[in-house]
Amino acid sequence: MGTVILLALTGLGLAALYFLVASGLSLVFGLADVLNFAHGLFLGVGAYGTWWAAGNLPGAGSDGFGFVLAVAFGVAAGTLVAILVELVLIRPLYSRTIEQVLVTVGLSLAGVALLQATWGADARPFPRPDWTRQVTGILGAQVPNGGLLLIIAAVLVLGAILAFLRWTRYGLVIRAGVENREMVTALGIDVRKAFTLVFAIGGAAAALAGALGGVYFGTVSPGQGSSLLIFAFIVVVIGGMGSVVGSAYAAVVVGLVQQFVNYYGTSGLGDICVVGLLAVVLLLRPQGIAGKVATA
Amino acid sequence: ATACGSPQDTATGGGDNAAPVKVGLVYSQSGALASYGKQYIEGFKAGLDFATKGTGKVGDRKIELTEVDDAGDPAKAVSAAKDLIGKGTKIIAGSTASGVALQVAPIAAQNKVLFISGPAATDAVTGANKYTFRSGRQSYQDVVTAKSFIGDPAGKKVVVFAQDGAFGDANEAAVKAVIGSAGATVSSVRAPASATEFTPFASQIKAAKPDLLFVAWAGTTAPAMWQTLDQQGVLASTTVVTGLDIRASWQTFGTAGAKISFLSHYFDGASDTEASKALKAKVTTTDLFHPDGFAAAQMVVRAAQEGGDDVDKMVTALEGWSFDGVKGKMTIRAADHALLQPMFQAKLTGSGTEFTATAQKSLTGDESAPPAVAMKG
Amino acid sequence: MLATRGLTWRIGEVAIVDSVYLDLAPGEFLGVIGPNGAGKTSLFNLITGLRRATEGRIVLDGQDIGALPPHRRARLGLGRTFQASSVFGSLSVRENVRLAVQAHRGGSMALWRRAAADREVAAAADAALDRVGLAHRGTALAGTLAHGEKRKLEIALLLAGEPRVMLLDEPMAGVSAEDIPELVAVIKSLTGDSSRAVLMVEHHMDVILELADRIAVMHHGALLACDTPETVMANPTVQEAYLGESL
Amino acid sequence: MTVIDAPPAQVPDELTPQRGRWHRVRPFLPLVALVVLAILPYSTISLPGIFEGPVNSPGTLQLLAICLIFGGLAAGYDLLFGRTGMLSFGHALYFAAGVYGTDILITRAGLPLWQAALLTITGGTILAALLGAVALRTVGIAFAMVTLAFAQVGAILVARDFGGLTGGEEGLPLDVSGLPAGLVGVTNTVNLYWLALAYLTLVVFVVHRVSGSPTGRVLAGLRDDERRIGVLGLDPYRYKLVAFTLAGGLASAGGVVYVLIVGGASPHITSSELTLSLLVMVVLGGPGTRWGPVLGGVLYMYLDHRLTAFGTSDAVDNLPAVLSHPLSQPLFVLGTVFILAVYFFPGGLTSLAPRLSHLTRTLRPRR
Amino acid sequence: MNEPILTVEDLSVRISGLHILQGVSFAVAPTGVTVLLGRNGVGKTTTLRAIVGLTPPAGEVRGTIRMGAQSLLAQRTHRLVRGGLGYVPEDRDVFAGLTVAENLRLAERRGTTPAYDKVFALFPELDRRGRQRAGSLSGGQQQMLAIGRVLLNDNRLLLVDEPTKGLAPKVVTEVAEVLERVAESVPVLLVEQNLAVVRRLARDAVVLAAGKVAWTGDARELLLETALTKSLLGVGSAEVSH
Ligand SMILES: Nc1ncnc2c1ncn2[C@@H]1O[C@H](COP(=O)(O)OP(=O)(O)OP(=O)(O)O)[C@@H](O)[C@H]1O
Ligand SMILES: Nc1ncnc2c1ncn2[C@@H]1O[C@H](COP(=O)(O)OP(=O)(O)OP(=O)(O)O)[C@@H](O)[C@H]1O
Ligand SMILES: CC(C)C[C@H](N)C(=O)O
Ligand SMILES: [Mg+2]
Ligand SMILES: [Mg+2]
Repeated sequence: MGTVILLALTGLGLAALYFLVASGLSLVFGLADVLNFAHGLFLGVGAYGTWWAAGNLPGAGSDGFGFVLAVAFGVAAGTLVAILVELVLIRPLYSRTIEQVLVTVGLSLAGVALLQATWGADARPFPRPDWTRQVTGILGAQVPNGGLLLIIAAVLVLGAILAFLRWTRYGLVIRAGVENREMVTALGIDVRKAFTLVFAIGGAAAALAGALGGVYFGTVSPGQGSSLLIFAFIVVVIGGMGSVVGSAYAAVVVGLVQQFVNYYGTSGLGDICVVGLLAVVLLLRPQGIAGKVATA
Repeated sequence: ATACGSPQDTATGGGDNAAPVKVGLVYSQSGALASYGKQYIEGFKAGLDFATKGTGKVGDRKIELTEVDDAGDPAKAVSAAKDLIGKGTKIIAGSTASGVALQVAPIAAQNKVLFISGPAATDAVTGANKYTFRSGRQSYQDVVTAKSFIGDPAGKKVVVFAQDGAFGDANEAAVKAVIGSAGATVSSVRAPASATEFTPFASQIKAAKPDLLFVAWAGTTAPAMWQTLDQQGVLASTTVVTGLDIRASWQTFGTAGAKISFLSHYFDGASDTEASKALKAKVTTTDLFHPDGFAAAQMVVRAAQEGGDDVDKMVTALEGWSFDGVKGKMTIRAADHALLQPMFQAKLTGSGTEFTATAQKSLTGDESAPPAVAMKG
Repeated sequence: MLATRGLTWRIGEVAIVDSVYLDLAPGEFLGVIGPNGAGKTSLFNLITGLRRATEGRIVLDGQDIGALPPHRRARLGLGRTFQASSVFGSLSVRENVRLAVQAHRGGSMALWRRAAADREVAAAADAALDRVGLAHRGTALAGTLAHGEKRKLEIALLLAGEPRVMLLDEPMAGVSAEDIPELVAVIKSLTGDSSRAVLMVEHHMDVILELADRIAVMHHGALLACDTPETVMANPTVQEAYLGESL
Repeated sequence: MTVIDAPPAQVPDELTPQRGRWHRVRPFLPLVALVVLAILPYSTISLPGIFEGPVNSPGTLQLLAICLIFGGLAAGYDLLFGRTGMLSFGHALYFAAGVYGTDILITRAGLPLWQAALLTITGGTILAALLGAVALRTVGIAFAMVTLAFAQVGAILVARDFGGLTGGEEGLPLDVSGLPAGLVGVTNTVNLYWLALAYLTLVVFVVHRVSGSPTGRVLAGLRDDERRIGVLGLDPYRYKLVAFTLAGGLASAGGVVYVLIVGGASPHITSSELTLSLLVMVVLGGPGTRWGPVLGGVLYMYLDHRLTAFGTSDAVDNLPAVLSHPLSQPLFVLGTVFILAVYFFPGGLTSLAPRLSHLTRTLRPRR
Repeated sequence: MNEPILTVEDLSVRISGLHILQGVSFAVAPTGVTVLLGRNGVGKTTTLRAIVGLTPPAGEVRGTIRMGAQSLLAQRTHRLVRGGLGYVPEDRDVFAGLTVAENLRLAERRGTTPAYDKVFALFPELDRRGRQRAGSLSGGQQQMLAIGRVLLNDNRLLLVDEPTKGLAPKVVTEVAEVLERVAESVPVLLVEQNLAVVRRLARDAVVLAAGKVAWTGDARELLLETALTKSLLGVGSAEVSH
């Protein structure tokens, strides 16, 4: 029983991490239709931003309010980078999907290399409050606090994004803009601003995921973002493109499947199961769990 | 000059006595293992200085280094090796990653040049072929050192926790051979190298209640792995042994570090030899892979001295050769070119960003010797 | 030639196409009219296999084709045009039509022949283009055509396939007044012999009246009437629901 | 109230093909290029900065051989992506099947090269046919993800090192003892170069023939509108499966040659990053064009290999740290090149040619 | 004559090397419907899109377009539209993935109250189908949505490209009536192939041929004179008034 609870809760922690990474991706990739391979860079910026702030920014540190400040700095840095990327690089390329791939792939290569050039290839210890290293006993299971933190953050991010999409017109504008940008402008809407905003939010979510991922892993290294990315992609697609709620469901499924199969099955089977799940879901329901079928 | 030639042309490394000795160093300057590569090359240069007494020459011949970055990619390393060989290089050293070492070794044999593998830890380099040597330690030596932590293994229960793949396989096999054959029951828990959440594995280990846990894990997820083992009470409940990685990683153990018994290839202060003094004179803080570069340079100088331009003579000169390296006495075993060398037990103390490793015990080269294998090629 | 028996397509509770019984005799030209959203295009989608009917049968030359995928139906001689022009935008106009001719000549998997070398295909394609008056636009990319030109290309694609049963979905929509007579002539020529039949949706009443032997009227998915033009035009329900007071 | 006479519609002269000397020579240019490439190893010209040694040195030939292989791979991938519009994220799998298949059959099973190659290419093609048959039940991004999933399983299997077959993350060096002597040893690098050239020629020829064939025309139609193809009486699924299988077979043939050139298999060729690189190569060169993907593949691999040398060159080292640090990271330069390429050669490298000729035309005095 | 609401002078549009509009000049009267006529492919749509700033990126626009004193060229489309320029595109361009209600909501402009009653009174179908995805609407329903979308707001000028295309005769009449009523308060520049509709609505006419203006003047005059309609539009006046 204790094992099951432990696996379930840590699996949810993992799911939360996937969701945090996937949420920004889902917004940008699902909603703005930009296959953003540079998402890992935003994660990296968030993580390194937090790490740097904790060591150098006055008032910031690895504990209490200082830590919050450091994370805020990291998120701000990630957001800023995302906005710049959108304004300078992506904006001229909407509806030129293929060239977006080239640019975002280039960006992810160059960005990660730049992080490495600046701070070295080695993993750095990540500043984090001591309580995140401890465990909480829940029904006999020693559940890591870091995982619980991720779960809380993921729920908050999910709520915030849903609120944004529901209570502002931006969700609508962007969905329409992906279909036909021209026509949105022909309705008197500045679609470019909406897309920049989506990138900013996607970047902020990614940077937060980077910062909290740092807490989770205990270290930060240049390639960390990219290694999480493939699962995030899988989560976005299983969940259904552009559906943040779908991503949340999918993250939970993927996290739990991985965790339980890794325990009860043999090693590596967890990953194969997740990948198999992806194939099965798409073959049965090409639009993903929560996606809608698009017909012309 | 003509612009026409034959496609089979290769420059010949002339037998001219004053011609420089060309040495190619193919290692990671960029990519994931760049830090290892950096230590290696620093060590090599210090070693060259030491072995040539500051002249950089063997006899009258200058040692001419060509450094090539392989970025950890075997394909790039093979290209580089072919390029160097084509230009008449007879000695190639380097290989930060095991994959690189394994694919450059056959190239050396095919073209009859000397190859001295670097930090790559894979056992498979030992005995790969007549032309391939190694200047670092191999996984087997790690495991023999680990064994020294449990006294008499008979009746003990040992669990290996390792990542999937060849590195994990080699470690598991070595533990079975070394500790298992000494009477312990060995079982293993394996995890994908890409795993990010370790609770299932920690639970499995805990359920197995081992007397000794041997962990073989490399990569950026190591800190998360240690933290999980600590949180689930694994570190507190049994003796846990693992290899001590480079200094930069020490602080990532956090509080878990004090609960782990480390086997060590090398750390700053592990030894106090002439060579280590010479190394320290060049490099303020020495680290894990400095000795590998240093030893490689010593072997290069020996090969050039005794062999001239004749690779077969170089091989004979190296086989069975003993020398004083940074770690202490090193011996190249003639049968399979294993490099017998001292290994260490270490403890990690400190907190925050300040950690120190202290040697508990050292094993001589003979004590930590891997079993001899037959030469393959 | 073509018959539907109780053809029905439901989405949830709503019947978009509601138990349609339709018979198309060889050589016949059947016009289909009906208010917007009556289910005309949906009926075409069911017949050509782009949508699967929930109930009912579709019979072509005595064979039930209801379970066949679109390409199998097309091979049996069923061709159509689309209401929203759907041409191969990145191919030239000529290449569009050649592709259609080639599809008609047999869909074998020729990987090694040179497509451009097939004079017969080229000739047939050029003939089709000529008939709709697009010969001068042969090299233009189909995606850059003006709206009306795309409509003509649609018809050329249909002609190229020489189908026996042709389903035309509003071929005249957006065609300039000047070109309508020409296009009407082209469509008229489709039906000359008794081995072919046409089903055409069109809102231009003058065109329908000129071409159709019979007119089917759809309303809310169901067939309201199917009779000679005179009878249909005199039908008060048609007057009221579809024609309204003429301009 | 004025009535203006309308001039006849204009056909812009850009669209009418130019007939001239150039026009007559053009069809032979590929042949000329092939001959030049084939006799290249007889040249001892040195191109300092571009290659380490003379053109005929083993190092240079090795580099060129790898570039040519990837030129061929990219051209094969373009059959899927640029010409049929199928975005596969799992093409690396079939290449890796070629590499590992050959390697395992030779090294572990001790088969002679020709048998191993034959078995591997057949196996790779069948694998592509089987997985394609499943994956093609989806379209668009779902198709991309299903192919990715299949390839990912391949990558996991290779990394797991089942039965010690693949060597896991350390890879599997090729046992050359049974190979023809002409393929072994640095002095024979030129033979590998010719082999790579032959592979590239084969792929380009096949892709060209196929896309010029009636089937190729259907593939081009599929790229635009699949539904329409169905309504014209052609089965989209069948055509897509043929393209997928053919591309998979070509990729595994590339793997056979690659393993000979590199002398071993390593797991990074199974990664989704390799597929992504293929995509980047194609886009860099110009999707759907005859030479674009080849150029893209060659350039990508060239940069990938040579930038490591650039990063450690003195020219970079002497720069101030803000510049030299990033520039010494090969991937930084590579990434930056991609980004710049999009803005300077939109439409790929091959778009350069018409633009250059446009430039020369505008510079030429008007008559 | 009153000051025109829109003046187009020497408008020239090139798209990827094709000279599509070659110096088009005309004016739109401040009241009533001005109709833009011509065969398929002469550049009617291109003209409207140039006015509203939607020439594709590969295109190049020269000349002047002014609304009152304000120059429209070089203004971004969404600003023009917010300034009261409504555009109903040729291909309807409803957002297929959005519901009808969402399509309408998107068209609401900040700071004004959308006139839903007016739109729903005209097209009750749109009210009824609020939750249906616009992509699954029938062709005619989509056209209603496209028109309804611009009528939600007050406009200073409407550009309407073939609004009756694909509509049932009865709806054509209704749309014509709608436009007639709209034109009482807002001037309309209309592209239309249905000459019956033109006859009913148009006050002024501009005829394009091969990228140039072939005729401008009073629409009734154009339609009454058989010789003119024959030479410009290729139809006899008998066919015009059926
Ligand atoms: N996928 C769908 N989901 C819901 N409703 C649908 C779907 N497809 C079609 N409909 C509805 O079915 C009805 C019939 O549509 P259809 O396109 O067949 O009409 P039509 O007779 O061709 O009209 P028009 O003359 O305007 O083209 C319409 O009311 C449409 O909204
Ligand atoms: N993006 C484009 N690229 C190239 N040519 C184009 C492009 N858009 C339009 N054209 C060409 O410009 C010409 C005019 O097109 P336009 O759409 O303005 O015609 P139109 O008068 O609206 O015709 P229709 O009555 O058929 O709608 C056509 O020949 C068309 O092929
Ligand atoms: C983890 C490292 C000590 C191992 C070595 N660099 C190798 O890849 O073999
Ligand atoms: Mg319809
Ligand atoms: Mg138009």
